[in-house]
Amino acid sequence: MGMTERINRNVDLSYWEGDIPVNYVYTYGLGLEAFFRKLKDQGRFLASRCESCGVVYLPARIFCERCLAEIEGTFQVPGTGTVYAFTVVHKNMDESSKKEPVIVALIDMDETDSRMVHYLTGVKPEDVKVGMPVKAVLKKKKERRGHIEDIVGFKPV
Amino acid sequence: MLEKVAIAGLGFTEFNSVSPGSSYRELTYEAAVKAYEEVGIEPKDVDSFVCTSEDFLEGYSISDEYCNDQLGAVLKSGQTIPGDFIHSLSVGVMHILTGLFDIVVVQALSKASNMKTIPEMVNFAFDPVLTRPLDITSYFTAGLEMNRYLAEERATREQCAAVVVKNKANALINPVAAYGADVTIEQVVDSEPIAEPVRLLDIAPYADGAVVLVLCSEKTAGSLTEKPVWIKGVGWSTDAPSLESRDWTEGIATRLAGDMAYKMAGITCPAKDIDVAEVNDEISFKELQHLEALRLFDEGDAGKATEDGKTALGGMLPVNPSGGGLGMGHLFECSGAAKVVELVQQLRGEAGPRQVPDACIGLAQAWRGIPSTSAAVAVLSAD
Amino acid sequence: MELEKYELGGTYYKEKDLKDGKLLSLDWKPKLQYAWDDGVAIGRYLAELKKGNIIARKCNKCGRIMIPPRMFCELCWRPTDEWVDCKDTGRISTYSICYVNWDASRIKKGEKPHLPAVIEIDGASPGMGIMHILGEVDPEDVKIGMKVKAVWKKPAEREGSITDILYFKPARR
Amino acid sequence: MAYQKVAIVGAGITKFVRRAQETGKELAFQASKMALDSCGMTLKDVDCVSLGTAPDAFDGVHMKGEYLSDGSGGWRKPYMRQFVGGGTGVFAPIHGWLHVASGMFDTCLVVCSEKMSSCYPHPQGAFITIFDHTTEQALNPTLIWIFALEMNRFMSAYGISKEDIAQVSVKNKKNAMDHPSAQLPMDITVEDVMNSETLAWPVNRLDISPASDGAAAIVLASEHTAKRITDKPVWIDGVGWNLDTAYWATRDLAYPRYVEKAARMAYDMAGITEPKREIEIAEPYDPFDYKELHHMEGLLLADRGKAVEMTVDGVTQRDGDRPICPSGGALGVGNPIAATGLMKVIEIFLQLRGEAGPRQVPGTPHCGLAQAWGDLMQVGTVVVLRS
Repeated sequence: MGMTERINRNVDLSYWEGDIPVNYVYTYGLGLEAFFRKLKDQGRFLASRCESCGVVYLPARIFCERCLAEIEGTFQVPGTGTVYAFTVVHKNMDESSKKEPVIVALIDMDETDSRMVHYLTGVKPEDVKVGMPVKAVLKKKKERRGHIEDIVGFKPV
Repeated sequence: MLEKVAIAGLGFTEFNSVSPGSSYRELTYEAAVKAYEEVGIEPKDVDSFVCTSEDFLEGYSISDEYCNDQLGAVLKSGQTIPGDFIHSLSVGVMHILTGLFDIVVVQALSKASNMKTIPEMVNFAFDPVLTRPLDITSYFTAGLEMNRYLAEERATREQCAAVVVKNKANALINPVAAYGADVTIEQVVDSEPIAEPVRLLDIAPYADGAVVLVLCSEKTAGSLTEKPVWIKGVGWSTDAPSLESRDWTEGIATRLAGDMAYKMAGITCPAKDIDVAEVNDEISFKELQHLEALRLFDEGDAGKATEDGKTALGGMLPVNPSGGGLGMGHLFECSGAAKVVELVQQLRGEAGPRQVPDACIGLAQAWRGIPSTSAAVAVLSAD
Repeated sequence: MELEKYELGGTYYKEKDLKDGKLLSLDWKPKLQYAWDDGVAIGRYLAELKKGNIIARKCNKCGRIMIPPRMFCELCWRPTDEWVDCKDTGRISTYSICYVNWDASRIKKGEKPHLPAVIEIDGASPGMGIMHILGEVDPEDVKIGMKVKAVWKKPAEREGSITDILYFKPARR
Repeated sequence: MAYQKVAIVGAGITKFVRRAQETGKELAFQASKMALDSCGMTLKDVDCVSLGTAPDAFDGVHMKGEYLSDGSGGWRKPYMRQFVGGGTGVFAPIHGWLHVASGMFDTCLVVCSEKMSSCYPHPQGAFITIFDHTTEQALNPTLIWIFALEMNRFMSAYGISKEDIAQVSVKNKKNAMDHPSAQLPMDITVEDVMNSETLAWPVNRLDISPASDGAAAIVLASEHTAKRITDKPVWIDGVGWNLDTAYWATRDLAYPRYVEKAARMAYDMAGITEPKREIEIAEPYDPFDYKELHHMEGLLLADRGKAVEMTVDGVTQRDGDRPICPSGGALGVGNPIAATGLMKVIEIFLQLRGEAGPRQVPGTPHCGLAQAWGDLMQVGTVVVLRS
């Protein structure tokens, strides 16, 4: 038998507010540490290749997700690519509307089997095309801190 | 050949946009009472319990702590799956197939209305170093995926909108659905842009609800119900979690989960064998992508079929007669459960105005939602 | 296989390595906020706390008077039957003398240790306790089995919360 | 018997450390790869993957099971995460067992990974969110409260002294000196434990296991497959799990009845009628020293209130009659929650194969168990293994 009493006046409804009150500090891990060091110090993109199945990962990793082989060694790739997909984002994280929409793209990165998500800059939404070649725009070296935002975005070539 | 597993008892609440009159415990209790009473059992008759729960959706850590009392599962074998309900259903099937468990209860709950910061929470699921700091509101992955789907000419924008029109119309004749509406393709296409091409009406709005199922072995089914629905096959899979290396077009996890379930069910030609399908439609185009991944339509055909009414009630293959996520609401980990609920009613012949004539084999599919790459599938049969 | 023959993963670092920039790291403060529906049982429990009452719910089948209240008896698997007013007194079932805060930081110098306890509430069934804290008592005087009484916030300051009871103090005989 | 017999055929583990540079994914990879290597398998040979990991609030990633899937070998495989709080690590082989025993799969990679160090200011903080959000969290509880409350109840119910309980910590931290993964191996005395900082009386600092990062993995196989992979399979002969009410303050904390129920389920399945005699070696969960005793009693390896005597008498030492936590346990090896439980399973696996190296107990045992515990003093998970 179900509950024998229910709330039947809306003024009796109540809720309790709370949150998850902790903070986090993430290390980058062995793979991303190398990638972001290189990006920060030299403005280069570091990839790695799985020797057993040939997949090229960008950013560099220490293991292959497809065969669980250990990946040793890294190499540079150009930081250029083509737009694989894009979206025009109109909302902020708090669900309010943006004054100006932003373009987020998934970039097929040259010489790798990987794609990267980032902002597109220097282009209007109506001018973006799937397949369009783009390249990464980096912050100046002294402003880089080993962070995904050391890449300002990607712009059309 | 594995032994058959039956769905004997079904209990569910209404799926509403809010549920302020009940705590999460009380909501599950309501569904559990219905499920147990339908088959005349009490918790003491149950051999094991499988709950579905994901910590930050409930706002707890170790949320499995709070799953069992409202099922009467005190001092019983209970476990929790942080996945979709169909994952839990699959675990329930495994329990019974070991031969050690005869009656198994499977549960899922959504209290989506209790989460104040869902976009923040979804962003919290992205890679903390690579993606999260970009601070892009959560629907961007759906925007990217839909953009690619359209760019590859798998469907037109209007065909995607036709999914919304159909599902919200189906929900109008589903008494437990929250978001039934009579909308037009134009309304969908012109609705507020969120992450273009995704617009407001392309998105399944959140809803609350609870589902409890009673599963049992073949030998016990007869004593519990006159209308068992058989679980013929289950399957689940996961693609790469990284945005960098995951598949963006095929819904590959759904393809693999479907293939696994078909193999177990002995289904060789899904498009012919499946009578009714309930697939994930958290974003309009996902229904089309999932139908193709499940081999119910050839690549690029699902949109046209939808436009032509083939997936409507009365069509060749009714899809989401319940109203789906677009019509019933996005229920997070309970999403697959709402789909199984509809199929059980369909296969029992109890779906009322939504009844698909002669429905014998049904398919339910769940995708765990943005930004997950996990999917699960169940193939159910009336005999 | 013997573990000793493998080179095991897991690379230790010191917290200082992050501050010194030897390792890259990223800080994040999540905004995960909720408003959980109280529902029938807990809604009423909190509303009564605001009035200065502790209530429980009784199952007429097993006879248990349960606190915190619930609309169903999880053991008998049936709805509970009636509300029961408990006293605001009880008995310490177990306790601790705690020198750390919730986040593992240490309490301030001079701050009295926290005294969490499980208190069996008078009027509920034996063994039915709630977690709360003790006050107006020296840690060394606390004993299992000790009778305690709730010390409430002033009515105007109560908000329908378990903290409307400031703490439990030893009951005078 | 309807189910397929299931064996453990391989194992892998990382070091347990307070802070690991690796991400959770990378730790999972290191353990998974070692487990596959240990039995000459590759990911291709794996039919399905089961992940165990404790709350998302540790790693700080929502839907952590999704995030960890690549490092765990879940790519495009039937991959699922299971979760029973602190009991997760020993539920991991049970969940894997379900996959294989059901006849649905032949091999299963079982992985547990935990990166607690991401959580600031301290991983302990995450535990405030395990308490009831409405009726308990407002009191600002720390996790140690419930352990202190339970320990006090346990001590007073049976008249046990803190000094005697401390011997568990002394034993386990010493045992850990022989474990290559160990985070807190120590040669200490009861006085050291008693003199360590009082955190929440009766709990002192050295009564508690540390917060840790780490991962562990095992490979399971059905009977016919296992025999092809290894000539030393270790069989999962009994599994049991049980969950008590979340209203933890409404029951007597002196005895873990849920552990007893879980143990009886596993014993029935394994045909064990006299656990005190038949279980030759055990790894009960020891996040706090008294918990080892509490759990030995729940597991029916000691009479109620008597586990402490076995400890004081040296029976539970590695060279005693009934070795308990020869690995060093959570107290000595470390406690990356889910990975700890699996570490215990791996220890029994190695002991039964006679491959525990410097930790090997005399006379190579044939039957052992691992147990974990979790939630709000609520859950017991047990596996019985035989060589």
